[in-house]
Amino acid sequence: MKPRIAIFSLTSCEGCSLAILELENELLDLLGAVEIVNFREGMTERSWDIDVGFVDGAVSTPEDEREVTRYRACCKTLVAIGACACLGGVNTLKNRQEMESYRTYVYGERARWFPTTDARPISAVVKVDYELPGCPMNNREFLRLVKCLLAGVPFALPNYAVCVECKKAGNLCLYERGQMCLGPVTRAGCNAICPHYGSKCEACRGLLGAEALAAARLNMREIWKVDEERVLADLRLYGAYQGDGSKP
Amino acid sequence: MRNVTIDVKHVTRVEGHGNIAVRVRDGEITSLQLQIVESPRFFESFMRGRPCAEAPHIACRICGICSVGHTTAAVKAVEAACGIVPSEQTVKLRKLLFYGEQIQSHVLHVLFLAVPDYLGAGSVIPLAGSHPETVKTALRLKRLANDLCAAVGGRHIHPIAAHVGGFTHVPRAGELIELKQRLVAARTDLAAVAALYAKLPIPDFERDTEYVALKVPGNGEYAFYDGDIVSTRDPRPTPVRDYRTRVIEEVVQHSAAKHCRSPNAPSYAVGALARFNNNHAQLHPAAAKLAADLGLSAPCRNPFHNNTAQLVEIVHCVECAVEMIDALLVRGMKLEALEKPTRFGQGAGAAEVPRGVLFHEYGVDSQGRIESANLIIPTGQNLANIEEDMRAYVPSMLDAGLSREEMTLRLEMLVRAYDPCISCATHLLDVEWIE
Amino acid sequence: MPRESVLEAGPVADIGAMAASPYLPEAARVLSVRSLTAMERLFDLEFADGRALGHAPGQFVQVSLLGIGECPISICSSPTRPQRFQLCIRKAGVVTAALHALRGGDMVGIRGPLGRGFDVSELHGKDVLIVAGGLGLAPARSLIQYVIDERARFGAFHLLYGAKHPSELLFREDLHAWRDDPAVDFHMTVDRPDEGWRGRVGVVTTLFRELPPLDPQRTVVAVIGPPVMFKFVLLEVLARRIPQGRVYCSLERRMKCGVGKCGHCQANDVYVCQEGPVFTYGRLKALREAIE
Amino acid sequence: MLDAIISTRELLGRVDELLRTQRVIGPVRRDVPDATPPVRWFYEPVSSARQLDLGFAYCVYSPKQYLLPPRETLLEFHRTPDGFSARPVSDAQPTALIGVHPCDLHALVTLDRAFSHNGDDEHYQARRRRLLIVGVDCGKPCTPGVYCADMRANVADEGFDVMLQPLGAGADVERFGVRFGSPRGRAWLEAGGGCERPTAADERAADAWQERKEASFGRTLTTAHEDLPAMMARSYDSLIWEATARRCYSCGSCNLVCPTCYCFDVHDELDLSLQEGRRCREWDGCQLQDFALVAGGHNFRSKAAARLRHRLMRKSKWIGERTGGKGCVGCARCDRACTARISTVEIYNQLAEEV
Ligand SMILES: Cc1cc2nc3c(=O)[nH]c(=O)nc-3n(C[C@H](O)[C@H](O)[C@H](O)COP(=O)(O)OP(=O)(O)OC[C@H]3O[C@@H](n4cnc5c(N)ncnc54)[C@H](O)[C@@H]3O)c2cc1C
Ligand code: SF4
Ligand code: SF4
Ligand code: SF4
Repeated sequence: MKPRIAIFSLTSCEGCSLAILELENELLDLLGAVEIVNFREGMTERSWDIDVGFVDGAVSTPEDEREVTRYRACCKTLVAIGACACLGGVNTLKNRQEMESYRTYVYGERARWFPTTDARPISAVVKVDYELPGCPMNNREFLRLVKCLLAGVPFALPNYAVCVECKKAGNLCLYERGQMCLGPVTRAGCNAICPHYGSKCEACRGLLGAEALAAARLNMREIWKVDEERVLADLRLYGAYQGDGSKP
Repeated sequence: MRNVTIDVKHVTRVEGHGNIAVRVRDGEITSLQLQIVESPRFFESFMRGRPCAEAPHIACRICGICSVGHTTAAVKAVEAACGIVPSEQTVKLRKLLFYGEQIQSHVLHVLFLAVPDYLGAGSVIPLAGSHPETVKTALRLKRLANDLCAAVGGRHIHPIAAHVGGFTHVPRAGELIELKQRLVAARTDLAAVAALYAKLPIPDFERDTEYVALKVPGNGEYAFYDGDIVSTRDPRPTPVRDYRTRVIEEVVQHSAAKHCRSPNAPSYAVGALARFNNNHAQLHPAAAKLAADLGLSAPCRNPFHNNTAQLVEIVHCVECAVEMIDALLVRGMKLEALEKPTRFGQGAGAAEVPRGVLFHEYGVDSQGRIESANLIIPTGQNLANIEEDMRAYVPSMLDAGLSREEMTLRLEMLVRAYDPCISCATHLLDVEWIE
Repeated sequence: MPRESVLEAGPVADIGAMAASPYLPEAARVLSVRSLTAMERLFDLEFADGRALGHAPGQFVQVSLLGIGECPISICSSPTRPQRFQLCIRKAGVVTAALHALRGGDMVGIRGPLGRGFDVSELHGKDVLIVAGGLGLAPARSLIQYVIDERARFGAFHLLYGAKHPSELLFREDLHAWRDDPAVDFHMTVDRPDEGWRGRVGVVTTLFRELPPLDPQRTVVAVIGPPVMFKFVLLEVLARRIPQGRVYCSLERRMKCGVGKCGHCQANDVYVCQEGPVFTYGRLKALREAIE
Repeated sequence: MLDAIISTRELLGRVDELLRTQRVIGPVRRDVPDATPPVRWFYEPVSSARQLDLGFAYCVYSPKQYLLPPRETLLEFHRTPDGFSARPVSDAQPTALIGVHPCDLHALVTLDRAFSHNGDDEHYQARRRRLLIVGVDCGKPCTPGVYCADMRANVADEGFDVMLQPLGAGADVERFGVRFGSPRGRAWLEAGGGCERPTAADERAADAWQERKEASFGRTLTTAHEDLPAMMARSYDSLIWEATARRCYSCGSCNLVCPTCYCFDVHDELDLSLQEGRRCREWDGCQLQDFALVAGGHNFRSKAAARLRHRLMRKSKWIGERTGGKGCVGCARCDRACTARISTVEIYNQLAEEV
């Protein structure tokens, strides 16, 4: 029996769902190995009898909360894909402003028509079996997870920093180009794609661990003589660090 | 006299979440709404306070499918606000990146989302079984477009190397040469797609509509990256910085995306067909020929032909990408330092993204941080027009005696023809409502 | 070089076959699988081409399930029984869990024997004391079987075995046989008894009281078990004035290649997969990372 | 003593000749406008000898990647219901490495020894056998912070097929003094007929060049090279390890850029069919958190301090003792790669102060 797969979206740009479609070379093989039974971006027909559900997007409205609860109930395995679903994503930037202020800035006095809550990763609402962070998620990593599920072996994210992949890719370190790259504190798995293209890592795959963060605080102050708060602000871009302990 | 209620929850095969709700009593439409149930996302709010150089980076997260478009519009707006003039190489690379996204998005839309309707497949997934060659062709074209975006921008979804002031990476000559060969080879694939498309039964529906697009002054290129605002009802060019005189936004309750009207009409359309109607004379000859072959001529008022215009634009972009690569190879590429801001202030930028003209406007404070933001997204601009189309289309379908299922499918197809990236459409701002 | 090949871990282009590789496993057939406890299973294996493994007691093999991975496992049978070889595998992670799903007739990949085991010629003619704790009985068993099979070559043979709980006792049939074998001075204990347990209770060091006085001039000792056990057993052994060069221990480390290249098994300057896993205490005590 | 003299033009001609039959890798200059200085060099495949910049300062990465690639396939396998078949594979292709400084030549010798010590690693050796190595002497410290002279690695007598010594000063070197390290190297270079016999004046120029070079290297390491292993052995329990490790991200950059680091990880990849697959190895690093982690959760070096010590012990003592090659060639790539600016040589000097 092919596993029955679903792909859902909450508050997001749906880039992660799209990233699945961007597996052009493997897409037909993938469709041969699994049965996609529910994927709004790609198909009309849908079913709720699901082995593995992939969810992109953060939970940021009461409606999202109901939806994700339903996904959990319908899926034997639930996988959060992308920075939004795993960390809250760029959506969490709004959490740092007064709700009234950010709502009325966009919708004026009619803001009450559009209920909203703080943006949260889906693990804040339901149990999640696997997470594929990244903005967008790395579709090669998605494929690796699918293969692990098919082969029945556990899947684990790399437990080392983006710098490792950055070196393997042969990039010139951005510190040599005057940028405070977040690669040293960020979990690898993206093949250091941002430094590879000359841009600093912005931690969209989440923080690696408390020790690296502590080292970063020390180094930013003592070695690079920059404001550590500035660095932490960068860590907030994709919700990697909320600063309130919700999800370091 | 018929009573019909159509309630399509979550129009599938469009990015984002949209519902269609139509009520017909005794042959009269009593209510008709395209509801956007997507979560409101508040980009304009939470971009405030972030460094303006991050604007393209954050804004592209509005929509994964047109993130190159958002990046470009944001880059242009911030550059306008900061007095930055990008280098010639930068502009060329941006245009090349843009062609990649245009091809990628149109291929996805025409071949993955729209064509299955016409071929009676529920989605591209059964299509892979029934029309494997078509799907393989589509995948090949999409891969090519992605690789083009990746070579220039690092990746297609949320490009990396495109920044305010320039690029942090330049493609290698070898990469571009290889891409050019693939683009040239894609002509064969496109001919096959065109042959397939020519056989599709495009519904016969017209409604007089104002089509708004950018246009490059003089006999410039077909507008994607640059241009002034024009429309089929008012061809006088308006500079992008005065976009508010041509685009008026409204919050409506049934949609987290705001609706737009123009000074000339309660609704208007943007997108491939709008570009075609305003810019057809600037198409690449190969694209113009395809338009003629497919019977597409300006002005075309059938919204279903948006797909036809997209196909024409794919050919245009493939040819222009080949020429752009040649131009880049001839002048040679080198890594340039990013241009630095010369001032901070207010700036607007626009680009013709796959779904139509996209406006970004930012106010940047003296610290270089974003102080105010306004984003007007193509789908938001089209929403009112889609509703108007449906209002006109439903009675004609009732007259023709179509079944409810048939009408539902046609309405979904109509929505899909506009290629609504509904998730994008929810980040609109009308500054008039700020206290 | 296309950049893609660095960024995407796809298949390498233009790849060609090679004649040899130290990483190529040989096919071996699983003859039978038996559950020893809830966590450990005993695998009987033979090479597809029928050849003997040709190992020394204390050596290990790399066991492969292609597509899943590879991991080091001690050989728990003696080279004196060469038709087949046995592995006792605890379910501990990815590869071992997949190995537990195998049944008789399945194939695995084997590289080895690897590492340095016991130099049995050094042991010939000596009194032998083996102290095994927990899963340490698995590697120890290759030596135990050897001593039993070559009994005439050795002096006295003492065997001490400790497990945490009766349910964790390995090789029950062997335990009975050893207990009944007059040529083996066998004692065992558990840390925590259950209702049915009639034997001794206490950590393995308490069994030293059962031993006759050891002759430091002619005794060799092998201590195989979890790191915590080492130190306490060593104290007992050294207190009996056994020379450090005649006390053997077996180390466990992470291993990837098994042939002294990948670096994972290094304990200070020593590559455990090559210089070990069996070390004399004399060597081991210089390895700060091995005893800390 | 020089074996020959060759002009730049002839040399490049010989390289272009190689390009007809094999891959040529060498230092290629890249402009990086936002870096200081705004230029870097990388070992890269070239399509014409003119792309080589033999007057390069240093390459950001060592040539290690061409012998031990960051990722490589060791085996291809096929799984069947009743077993598997597997075959070792290699992407080794004839390659010429043109323009290797003495430090990197020493490092290649270390790798050669590591991958032949106690048994050959065929995957490495297959590449090594197909590699022609042309060294080029550096003339002066390539960048501040290097301590190759302290490590006795700024002059190379082995590890090359051909060694080139630029004669004359300035950027546009027109002639190179040549030493041959192998018959293969000699055969290649002499085949073009462009090699000249060195004159006495050439020999004098070469010696003078060599003297200038030696004089230009200062000393950074306070411990003599031969005393370093012993000094390190005494420093096992220093507080410096823990203090320095507080700044360490455990990002492994130092390992990965080091020309003499060769640890690796092995993992399997499967196709979606779950039938075809590959066993691959990738660079690993002893500074990474999980390097010594075993099933069940025990980590034999869980603390960053222990890992830092392990790396430096390997560099200064253990690799040398094990392989006979140099564990460190003083190229300072690790120091440059460290975004916490932890400096190996600074640690050695701090430790030396203590003991
Ligand atoms: C010399 C030696 C002999 C051993 N003998 C036995 C034995 O007889 N019976 C038994 O059950 N176990 C034995 N082990 C332990 C066994 O190797 C691990 O339990 C096993 O590697 C776990 O692999 P895994 O893939 O299931 O676990 P995971 O945690 O998924 O490990 C992934 C990979 O990490 C490495 N790894 C993890 N743990 C260890 C470890 N302890 N030692 C070496 N590499 C590790 C392996 O390469 C493994 O494939 C021995 C280990 C060594 C070093
Ligand atoms: S660029 Fe960033 S990720 Fe790459 S090595 Fe430097 S710090 Fe690490
Ligand atoms: S480099 Fe950093 S920001 Fe870029 S994809 Fe990787 S984790 Fe995300
Ligand atoms: S340890 Fe550092 S200085 Fe020494 S060889 Fe390695 S990278 Fe170069």
